[in-house]
Amino acid sequence: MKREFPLLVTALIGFFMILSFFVPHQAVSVPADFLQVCAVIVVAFGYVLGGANALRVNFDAIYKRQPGWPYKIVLVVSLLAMVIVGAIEGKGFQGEGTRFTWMYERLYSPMSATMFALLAFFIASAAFRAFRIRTLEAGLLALAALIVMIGRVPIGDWLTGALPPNLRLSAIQEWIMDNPQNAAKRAILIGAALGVMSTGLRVILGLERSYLSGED
Amino acid sequence: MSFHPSSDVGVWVAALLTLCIFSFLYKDNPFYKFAEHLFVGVSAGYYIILNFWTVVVPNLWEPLVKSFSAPGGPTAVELGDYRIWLALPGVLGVLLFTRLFGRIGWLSRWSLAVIIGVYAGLKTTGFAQSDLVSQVQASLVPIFTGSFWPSFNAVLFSIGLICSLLFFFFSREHKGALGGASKVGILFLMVSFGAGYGYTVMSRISLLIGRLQFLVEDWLGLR
Amino acid sequence: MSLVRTLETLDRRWIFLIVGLLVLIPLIWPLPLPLTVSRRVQGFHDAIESLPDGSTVLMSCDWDPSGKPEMQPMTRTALRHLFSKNCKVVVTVLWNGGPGIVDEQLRFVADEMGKKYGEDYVNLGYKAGNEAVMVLMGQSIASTFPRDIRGGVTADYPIMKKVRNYSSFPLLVSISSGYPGTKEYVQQVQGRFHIRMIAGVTAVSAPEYYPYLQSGQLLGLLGGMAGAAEYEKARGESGGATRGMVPQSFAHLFVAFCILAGNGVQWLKRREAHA
Amino acid sequence: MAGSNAVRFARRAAALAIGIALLAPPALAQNAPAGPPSDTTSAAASSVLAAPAPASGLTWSDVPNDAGRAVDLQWTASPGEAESPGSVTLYVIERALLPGGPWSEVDSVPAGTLGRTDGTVRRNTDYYYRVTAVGPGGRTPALSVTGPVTARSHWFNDTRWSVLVFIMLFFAFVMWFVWQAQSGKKPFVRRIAGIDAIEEAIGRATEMGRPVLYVPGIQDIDEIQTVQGLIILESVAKLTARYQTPITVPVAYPIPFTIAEEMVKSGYLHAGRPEAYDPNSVRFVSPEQFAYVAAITGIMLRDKPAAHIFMGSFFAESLLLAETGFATGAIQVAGTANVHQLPFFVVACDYTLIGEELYAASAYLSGEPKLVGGLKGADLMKILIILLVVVGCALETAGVHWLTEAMRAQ
Repeated sequence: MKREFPLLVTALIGFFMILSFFVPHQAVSVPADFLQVCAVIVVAFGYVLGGANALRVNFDAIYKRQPGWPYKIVLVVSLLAMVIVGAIEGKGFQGEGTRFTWMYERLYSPMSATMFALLAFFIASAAFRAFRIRTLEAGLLALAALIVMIGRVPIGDWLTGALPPNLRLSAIQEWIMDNPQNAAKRAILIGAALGVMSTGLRVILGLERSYLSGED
Repeated sequence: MSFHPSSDVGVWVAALLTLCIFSFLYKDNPFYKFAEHLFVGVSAGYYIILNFWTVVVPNLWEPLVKSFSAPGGPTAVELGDYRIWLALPGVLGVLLFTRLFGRIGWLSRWSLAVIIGVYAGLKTTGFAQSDLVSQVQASLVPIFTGSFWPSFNAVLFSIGLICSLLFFFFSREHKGALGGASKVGILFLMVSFGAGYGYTVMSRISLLIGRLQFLVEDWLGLR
Repeated sequence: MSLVRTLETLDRRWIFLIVGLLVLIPLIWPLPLPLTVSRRVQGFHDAIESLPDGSTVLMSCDWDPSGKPEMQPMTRTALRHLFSKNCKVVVTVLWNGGPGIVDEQLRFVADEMGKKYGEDYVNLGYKAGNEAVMVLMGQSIASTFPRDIRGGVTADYPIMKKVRNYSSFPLLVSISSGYPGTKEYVQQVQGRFHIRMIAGVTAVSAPEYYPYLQSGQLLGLLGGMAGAAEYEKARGESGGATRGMVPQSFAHLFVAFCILAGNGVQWLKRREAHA
Repeated sequence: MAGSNAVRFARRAAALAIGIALLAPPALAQNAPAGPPSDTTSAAASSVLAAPAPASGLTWSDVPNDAGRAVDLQWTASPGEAESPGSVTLYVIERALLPGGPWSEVDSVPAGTLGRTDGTVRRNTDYYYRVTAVGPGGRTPALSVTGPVTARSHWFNDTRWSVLVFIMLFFAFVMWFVWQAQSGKKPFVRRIAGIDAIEEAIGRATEMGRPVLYVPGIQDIDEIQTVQGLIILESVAKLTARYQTPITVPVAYPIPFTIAEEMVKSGYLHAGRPEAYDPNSVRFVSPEQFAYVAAITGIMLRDKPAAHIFMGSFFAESLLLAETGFATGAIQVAGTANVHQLPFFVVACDYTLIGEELYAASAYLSGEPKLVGGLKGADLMKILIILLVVVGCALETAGVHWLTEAMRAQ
């Protein structure tokens, strides 16, 4: 009972949502609208749960003195600080000049940006150390990468300034993007769409059991 | 070339945290670990508060409470104003928290059932319309349009599309004509991966430019 | 130790140093470089330019600080462009980390052009639910976003008087750096509610949207910092993106050099092994 | 088909409008110009400008394919617009429940626009509309009232036929193959080269007596690629068990962690060596992207596995894994459907499963009916799409557009 009934509910809701795409009648569109409102609310609770779970996991790690537990204290303290400040601020917590906005602008924002800026360095070292042109395919990939990379920045046209406009690197790059790249990307889009649709079908037939596994 | 560092303590905090994370480039060190755990903690706390104040309160709590005093009472439901019915997602949301306690964790399956059902339906129809039907429909283009270049591009596009699709064909061994077509298809795919590589390099580099612009202009005030 | 050996075991931190310098130096001593406006950026510009003045536009800013260098210039230039035609802008943010930084751009441009909150622009802030929120907005925006980012009631703002759902907007501007973003708006909104749509995206996700340009689902596209710089040029402005193009150029040249050099070293090594 | 009944509607509505106009009492036409209150100075000016001529010919049609909440209104411009430009600044659309009833303003459009959709109607209720021309000289309502206007709810959105056909066709193909696979007659799925590359990598690791590193992707179980990565893990575990090569599987989320353990255990079971299963070969690391990568690169540098296999969903960290792995000289095989990460795997790994090949590998190795069915159904759809493209392009070149129009989805 614990597994069959949720699967049936998922299948019915999935089928109903697909139906609501084709049937504008209010008998179908109003319940579908309500289901989406439910999804919005439950997903929001999901994020709150994610935060609470992080709190529990790290409390556990600190309690058991797992390796690197002092850093986990930093994590827990900063999490609680953010929650307490946000709770005190109330509905206007994202207004200009509130303490919550200060923590967002001065802690969350710079670190989130810098975390990904590291990749700029790694991409250069990977280009030097791990970019092997051994086959025709890898050669074509490298050629397209070089044309697009240089053609997309102003220095590309500066280098090929002498050529007529539609032979310059930026024009070639645009032709590559609009034609060969586009054809292959469309084939990938179609393939991916069929993949998502077959997952959708498995949900409707109640064959998609992945979210049930793990606990019984 | 004037040099006047910012006086705002917030900018200093942001700059020092930025340098802590950049220190990972030299080698993994306590400063980086501190910044990383601070980041994970702050973002987890931020997600809790954001989703509570911007979704749980305005979309669930307020309409539910208001529905008792609103004209027509809590059961006067109509499109967009679901009043007492909002108790259902509220209960489902709370049921999610049973996952924190192993034994009764299975109750959260009801909430997951709703989410997976809704998104399976939305994604299936969304992908079917815009990534399947519209893409195929847009590929039906006249091959010979009089002038040379558009016709050449149209022919190239159709060949590329058909061969790339055949590359992802698994019901027959890739021999003979099918083998040839899939070899052509992989060439088109490689060009699109090359373009993807070039664009990804641009994205990553601009992230670094943004951070160094912050350090140079906002923090150190080098102008 | 032969040159090949040293190059092959080069410590990658030297490469990190070169990348850092190549980006830092042009920031301190900028160098003007010619910019040409590409067709897709012109499509984005013309779609806004062809709007009747004073119309109300939906702008969904689905990005967060991790996309700031590419997204901030696009958001600001598009806002300036819309405000210069004194269009009214309704902003939504479907990314968790986005509301704060998007509100910062809105306040920055609105103060610069003297626009009033609630009349000329409104920021409806964040809502969880990705595709579900997009489809709900097709039914009613005020019931999907009951409160705006400042906690006020959405329906009370003068700008929201004539806004009910997507049919109230002549154009949807999607500035996004991933999921949920432009792709989901094309799938759930552009096809379903047939609204005209343009997009500004990060460079890494730009190739994904070229099939939508060819099929006409998207009327224009800004791709990465280069797209933002070209849009600034098309508007006759020179903001953060244009300043960033010089270091971008040098860094790209260096990465291209790394690819060729890396393979050169391998080729030399193979030749040395055979010799 | 949709176009023709809308036209019939419009013709019948127009006839009705004219009928009402004849009956409507003339008094309607001269109601006092309730123009915007103007102060004394402009009062002198407005008396010079004549009140604008009324708009006319207001017709309506029920907006198709909706739940009966919108009506399209069209009218012909007030002659004033052409003769004395500027005399008409905007048109105000007014609505009432009775032909002469209290009028309420629904919407106003600038002069020059001749159509508007009223999206605030309730379904199956009769409304009466009129358009009022407004200008500096005051307001002049139309001579005729149009109605009764009723919006109906529709049971099927007939612009989405093509999407329905594609979905039904694809679902039928998939279910047919799933049924075929379940009833024993296993449909043919070709063995993709990626699987040979995986076996070769494990063989090489065995020769060198070094462990195998298997990374099932960074996402949770709700991502289909993670499920496929774990299915391939089971086959890899069978090989490593048979060759007695140690395997290390770092995992990012709790649920995939428990499944990965089951997969590796069943691998050793199948190889008939359940006792050789090492419990800490499968390790739970952390869902945080960079912490997960740091742990994996640590394993690469410390344990020096000879084969790295990345199968599942990867994001920006694919670059870091592929580069560090490349530097250790290990043989690397990767597979993901995240297209933006494929370039980095293709250039740095010895072999890469591209997009759907990951799907095909897990279907081939597991023989799972629902996976094989999905794959074969997609293959059949691709053949259908290729035929459509060929026929469609030929028709378009010949100037015939009905196929393109038939497929257009609103």
